[in-house]
Amino acid sequence: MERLSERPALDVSALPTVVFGPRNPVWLGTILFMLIEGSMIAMVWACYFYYRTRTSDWPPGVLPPNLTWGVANGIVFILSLGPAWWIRRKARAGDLLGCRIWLSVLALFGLVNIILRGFEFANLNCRWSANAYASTIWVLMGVHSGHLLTDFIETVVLAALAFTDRVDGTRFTDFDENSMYWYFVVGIALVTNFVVYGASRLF
Amino acid sequence: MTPSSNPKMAVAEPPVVPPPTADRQLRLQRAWKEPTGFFGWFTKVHHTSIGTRFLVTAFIFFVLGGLLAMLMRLQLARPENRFLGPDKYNQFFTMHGSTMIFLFAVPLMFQGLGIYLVPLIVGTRNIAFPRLAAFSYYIYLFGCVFFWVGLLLNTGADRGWFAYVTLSGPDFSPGKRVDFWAQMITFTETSALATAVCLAATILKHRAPGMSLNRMPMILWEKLVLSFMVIFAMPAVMLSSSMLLLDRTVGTQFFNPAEGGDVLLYQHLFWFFGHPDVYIIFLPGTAIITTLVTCFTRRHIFGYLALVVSTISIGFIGFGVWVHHMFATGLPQMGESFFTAATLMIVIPTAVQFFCWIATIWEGRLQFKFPMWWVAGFFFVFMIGGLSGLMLASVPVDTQVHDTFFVVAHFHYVLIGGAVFPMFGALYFWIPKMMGRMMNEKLGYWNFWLFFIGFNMTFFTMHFLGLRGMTRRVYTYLPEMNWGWLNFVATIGAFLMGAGVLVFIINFFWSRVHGRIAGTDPWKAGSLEWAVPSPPPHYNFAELPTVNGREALWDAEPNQPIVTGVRDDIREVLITDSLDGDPDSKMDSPEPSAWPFWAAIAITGLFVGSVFSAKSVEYTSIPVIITLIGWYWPKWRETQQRKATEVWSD
Amino acid sequence: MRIDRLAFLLVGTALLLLIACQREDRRFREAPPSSGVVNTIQVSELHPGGQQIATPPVPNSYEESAYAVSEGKRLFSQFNCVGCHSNGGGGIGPPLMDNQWIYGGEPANIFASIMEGRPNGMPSWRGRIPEDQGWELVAYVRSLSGQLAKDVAPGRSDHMSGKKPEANTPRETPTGVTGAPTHQ
Amino acid sequence: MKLSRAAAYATLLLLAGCQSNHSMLWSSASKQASDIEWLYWFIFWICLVVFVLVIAFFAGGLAKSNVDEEEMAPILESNEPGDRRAKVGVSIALGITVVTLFVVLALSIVTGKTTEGLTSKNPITIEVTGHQWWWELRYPNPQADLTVLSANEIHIPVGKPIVVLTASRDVIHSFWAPNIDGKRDLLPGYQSAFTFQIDKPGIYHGQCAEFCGEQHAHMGFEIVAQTMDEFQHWLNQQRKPAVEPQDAKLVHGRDVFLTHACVLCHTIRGTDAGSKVGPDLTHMGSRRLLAATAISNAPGSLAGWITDPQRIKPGVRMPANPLAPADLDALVTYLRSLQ
Repeated sequence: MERLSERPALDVSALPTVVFGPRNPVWLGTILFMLIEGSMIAMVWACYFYYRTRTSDWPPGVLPPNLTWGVANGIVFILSLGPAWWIRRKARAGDLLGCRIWLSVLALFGLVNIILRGFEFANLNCRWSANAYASTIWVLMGVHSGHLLTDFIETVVLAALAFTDRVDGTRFTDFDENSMYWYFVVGIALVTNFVVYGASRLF
Repeated sequence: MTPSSNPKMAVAEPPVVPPPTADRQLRLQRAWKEPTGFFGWFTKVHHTSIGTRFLVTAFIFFVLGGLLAMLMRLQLARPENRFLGPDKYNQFFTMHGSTMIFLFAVPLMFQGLGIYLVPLIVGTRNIAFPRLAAFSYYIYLFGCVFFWVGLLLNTGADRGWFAYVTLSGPDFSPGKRVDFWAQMITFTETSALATAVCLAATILKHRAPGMSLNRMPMILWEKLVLSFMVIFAMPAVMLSSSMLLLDRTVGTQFFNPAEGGDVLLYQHLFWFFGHPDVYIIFLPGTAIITTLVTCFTRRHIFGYLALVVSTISIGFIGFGVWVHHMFATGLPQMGESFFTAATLMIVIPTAVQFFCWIATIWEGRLQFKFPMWWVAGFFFVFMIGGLSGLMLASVPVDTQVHDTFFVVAHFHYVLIGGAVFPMFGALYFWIPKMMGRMMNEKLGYWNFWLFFIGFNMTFFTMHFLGLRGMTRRVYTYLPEMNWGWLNFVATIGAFLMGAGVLVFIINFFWSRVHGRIAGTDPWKAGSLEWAVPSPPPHYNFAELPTVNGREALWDAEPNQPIVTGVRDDIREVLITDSLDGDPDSKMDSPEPSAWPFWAAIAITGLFVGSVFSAKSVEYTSIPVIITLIGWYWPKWRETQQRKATEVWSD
Repeated sequence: MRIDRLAFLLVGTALLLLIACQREDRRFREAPPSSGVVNTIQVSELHPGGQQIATPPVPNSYEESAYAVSEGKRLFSQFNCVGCHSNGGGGIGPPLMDNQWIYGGEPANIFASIMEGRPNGMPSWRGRIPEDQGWELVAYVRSLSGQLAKDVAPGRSDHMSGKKPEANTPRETPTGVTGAPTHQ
Repeated sequence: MKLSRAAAYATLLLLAGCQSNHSMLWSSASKQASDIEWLYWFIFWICLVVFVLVIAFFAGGLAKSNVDEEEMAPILESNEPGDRRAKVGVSIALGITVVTLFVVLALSIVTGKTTEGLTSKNPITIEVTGHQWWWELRYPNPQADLTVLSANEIHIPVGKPIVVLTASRDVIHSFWAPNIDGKRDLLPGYQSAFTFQIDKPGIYHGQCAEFCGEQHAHMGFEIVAQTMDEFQHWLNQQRKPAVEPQDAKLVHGRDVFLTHACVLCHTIRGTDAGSKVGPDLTHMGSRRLLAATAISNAPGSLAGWITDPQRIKPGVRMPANPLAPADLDALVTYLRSLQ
């Protein structure tokens, strides 16, 4: 378009540089990553039920995982939605103090989740090498623990960042999207818990 | 909807701007400068550099895979040949298949062309998430090196490109060969997924004002559909290969029939990726054909809407046909009929595309410039492949020719026809843009005819071999079978193809020096990449364009508005609305950085380590975390800069 | 830029070459390792626990080859060694996955035990088991107690999951025998 | 017994002409195969017509092109009538496509049903088990001692439905006899059955069609289709244990077998050799080919196979057996005497 004549112009100098939600490409990127990880773990769920159809006694030869820690972790996950929601609210308002507080709270929740996840692993009632069922629930838990760790670390980093002087508008959008990703982690966690603890008893 | 018709642009009436002044371009040059030199190489983030790297690397592996194929053809040239022997032969055909699919086809057709062309075609200054794009290249490169060094160390995968369990399981594949294969999958799919995110975001958010969805050139539609296909298909194969890896390294029981494991599950997972992957390889071809046909018939493509719809529906149906790779496993009749139907259904959108191209050629004013030869080749070759596919779709016929050389012939006609012929067309079409010089046509003809004749000699004979009962993946065959002479012909053809590719390489290096200067728009084509100098500067567009039709340059009004108000002293890009392409916001495009490289190194450590011991993850994951944090951690200067100028949306 | 890519390839190759890799050879036709030496190996004294005769350490090149070890594993069950030694856990015969080596844990000792047999029931397989298969068995037997490199020892097999895969068994440090063999 | 072999060889000679013809397309020997063959050709002709039409239209378009002009021409204005013509053309072509596809779909489903649904009243049942790299055959019988074990050479009576029960002990194999029927995978952990029937007596070649490792290329089998009484004769013969060797040489050969590596893997019913690792050799002498059809059952090749199998089939499970010439000779004679 480098024609050497004068041209009418479309002036965009007034447009914002800090936008939240769907208007922000990073939001789109986050959604796409959720799709990737979502379809990944959905495949593992599918594998679980595929194996279910291949045998009559379920879980084969072992006890289903103990409920206690799974349920406890599920509850903590649900509660953790609170701080995540507050972070979004504060971030969109550009309230740095609020973000600092709630990011730290969310990080704490994440920590509790991880500790409880440890107990969950200890109470699966099988080694991963016992049989296909065992391998599957270990991988289910493993994949999700991966999500959990990732987003926990991200939250910690963001919280730390929030206490530095490197916070500009983009960071607030990051806080915002981090919470969205946390919602996703919680959602996956609840379904996964249902598969691991529920399906082994119900179906 | 013309740009002036939409509210946001209405403001843009009188102010007329002078043509780009020299100092403006200087400022852009400074802002978008890419570091040079050896260490600079590790920090580049501009899509042209990354795209070029993908193209070059993928082409190198295309050549390597081809060389393996020639060695295999030598082994098969006569019965009971002892040139390679089973062990080497198994490694070679596995490496050949895996290389061509994972290290060549997807990286070149989807990632290379996509990363290079998409930002230019949408009319922006850089790809979305450039550092992620850079990362996707490094991780791909390390995957390639890892895989091929494996072959040099006699650890080349040797269980076929789909490594069926239980043959690929711990019990029947000792050593690390299959683990290398499985981890190579993880490398390349990580890379493909990262690219998919970048491309989808670029197409949906960075389009020039006025480029609404219904004005996107076909190649953008194709890359968009492809990105989503990658996002939904690749996880399946990453999962199946990871399960295989776990079975082999830590003793999980996913595929152990004695412990409730299941060998068919592996095939389901693999082909749920594997078949869409065929379309991931073939759709870029169709988009290239559309582009070339449009340009050389000097008219808008006929049936744009039909083409868009068929591209999308191929994307969907492609996920519903995977079981036709498993007809011989004896699944229930009902299911098989369903998948036959689905497989035949996918013929319809493909046919629509063919008919539209032919219609365009008839109604257009075809100028048979050089790249069109490859389009002709594509028509001829891909038709044959598609029709033999029709035969394979029918269960009874498939149970006969499945896993014979008939199938080998079929998918080489489909993949070489659907990907390699368009690829050469694309290279002859776009290399002038990328390197600023035209390719030599005389050498080009040699390239085409050698490749075309050799190809048909090699693979048409394979139809007969298959019908005469020669199965795939045999390192030799008994003389009584009388397959010798057909195989010999095929071998000769393979070497002609090799010669053809060699001519292309010579042509490339010759044209780099002696080629005619291309200029901005040698083909007088329609899309935006032809509005920037060749090769493009790192800011792509001195003046950000607006768009007034599907072929931006052809449909531009005499005084098509340009975009002003995007800063030229820092790396700022314009974000537009996903549907209508209205200007919506502006954001900074990341500066060059070495962090993607370090992150790729760290993750390579993690992947390679986990091949040898699962425990190693405990410590190899630490550098990954560190590098990723380093990648994310904002620079103080940039932060202050942004703070000073940022505008919050209300 | 191509220069740099070349640099990459070189560095990458160098790195991986450090992992010595005859581990992957599939040597279908070859003379068994140290075939000459074999006959000179003496059977250690017959009464167990007696002090070992210093046997010349015979390198068993098969312990470097994942393929050979997995062949050994296959033979171990096909020749029904499992019958007495089960999967290394021991039964009628002594366990092979612990650190107790009644007749010595050196490859040569084990080879001798297989070929010449031992009192208390271990038959002599000389003439039956070809020498190279004998050495493959030796390599596998040593993998049972984790003597081999992790990337050579076999992974889990496609049977009922009994014990840990050899590749994941912790390495035992072979001692002589403490007291008489427990089996009889 | 001599008679049956004579017959087998006779048929072999008859087929000698088309011995090399392993394709399913030009010598179908069963109803299924010929049904599929018919379907194949039907689709083939459709495809040919389609191909010619499309390429013709494409070429027609190219014909109007102009190669020589250097400069790129200006852009055409859109012309309504032209596009309307194109629209009609494309829609017609599309209509034809859809119809054709439905024909193909219907036909392949019908053929599928006929090939699958072969009814089998009191059929012969054969259990085929895939091993790396040979085929284990069982002709089951309620009385255990009447059950026949064999390898790689499947004898069947013509004109009688044969039910094949497939299984695999190690990796995935695929059972494929091109002249007879489509292939069927042998999946570890799965058992499947399929039925076929051969009408022409003869020897039909078959092979493993799913990549199964180093010697996949040499994992063949033969189907010997005979008349009912030839088959019965063969079956009774196979039921007998191995004949007690008479002259010294044969005795020596047997002793070689029993005192060397052979006995660790092979069975010869009627002797102490009872291991199930390799093929059952009780009636090895009656087989036409050896090593999963890789070599002929002649003294020379047999000796070569015993001493150095890795040369003939690199990677095969059988070890090299360096035997003294006298022993080898005796062993070969003994094995070939096992009719």
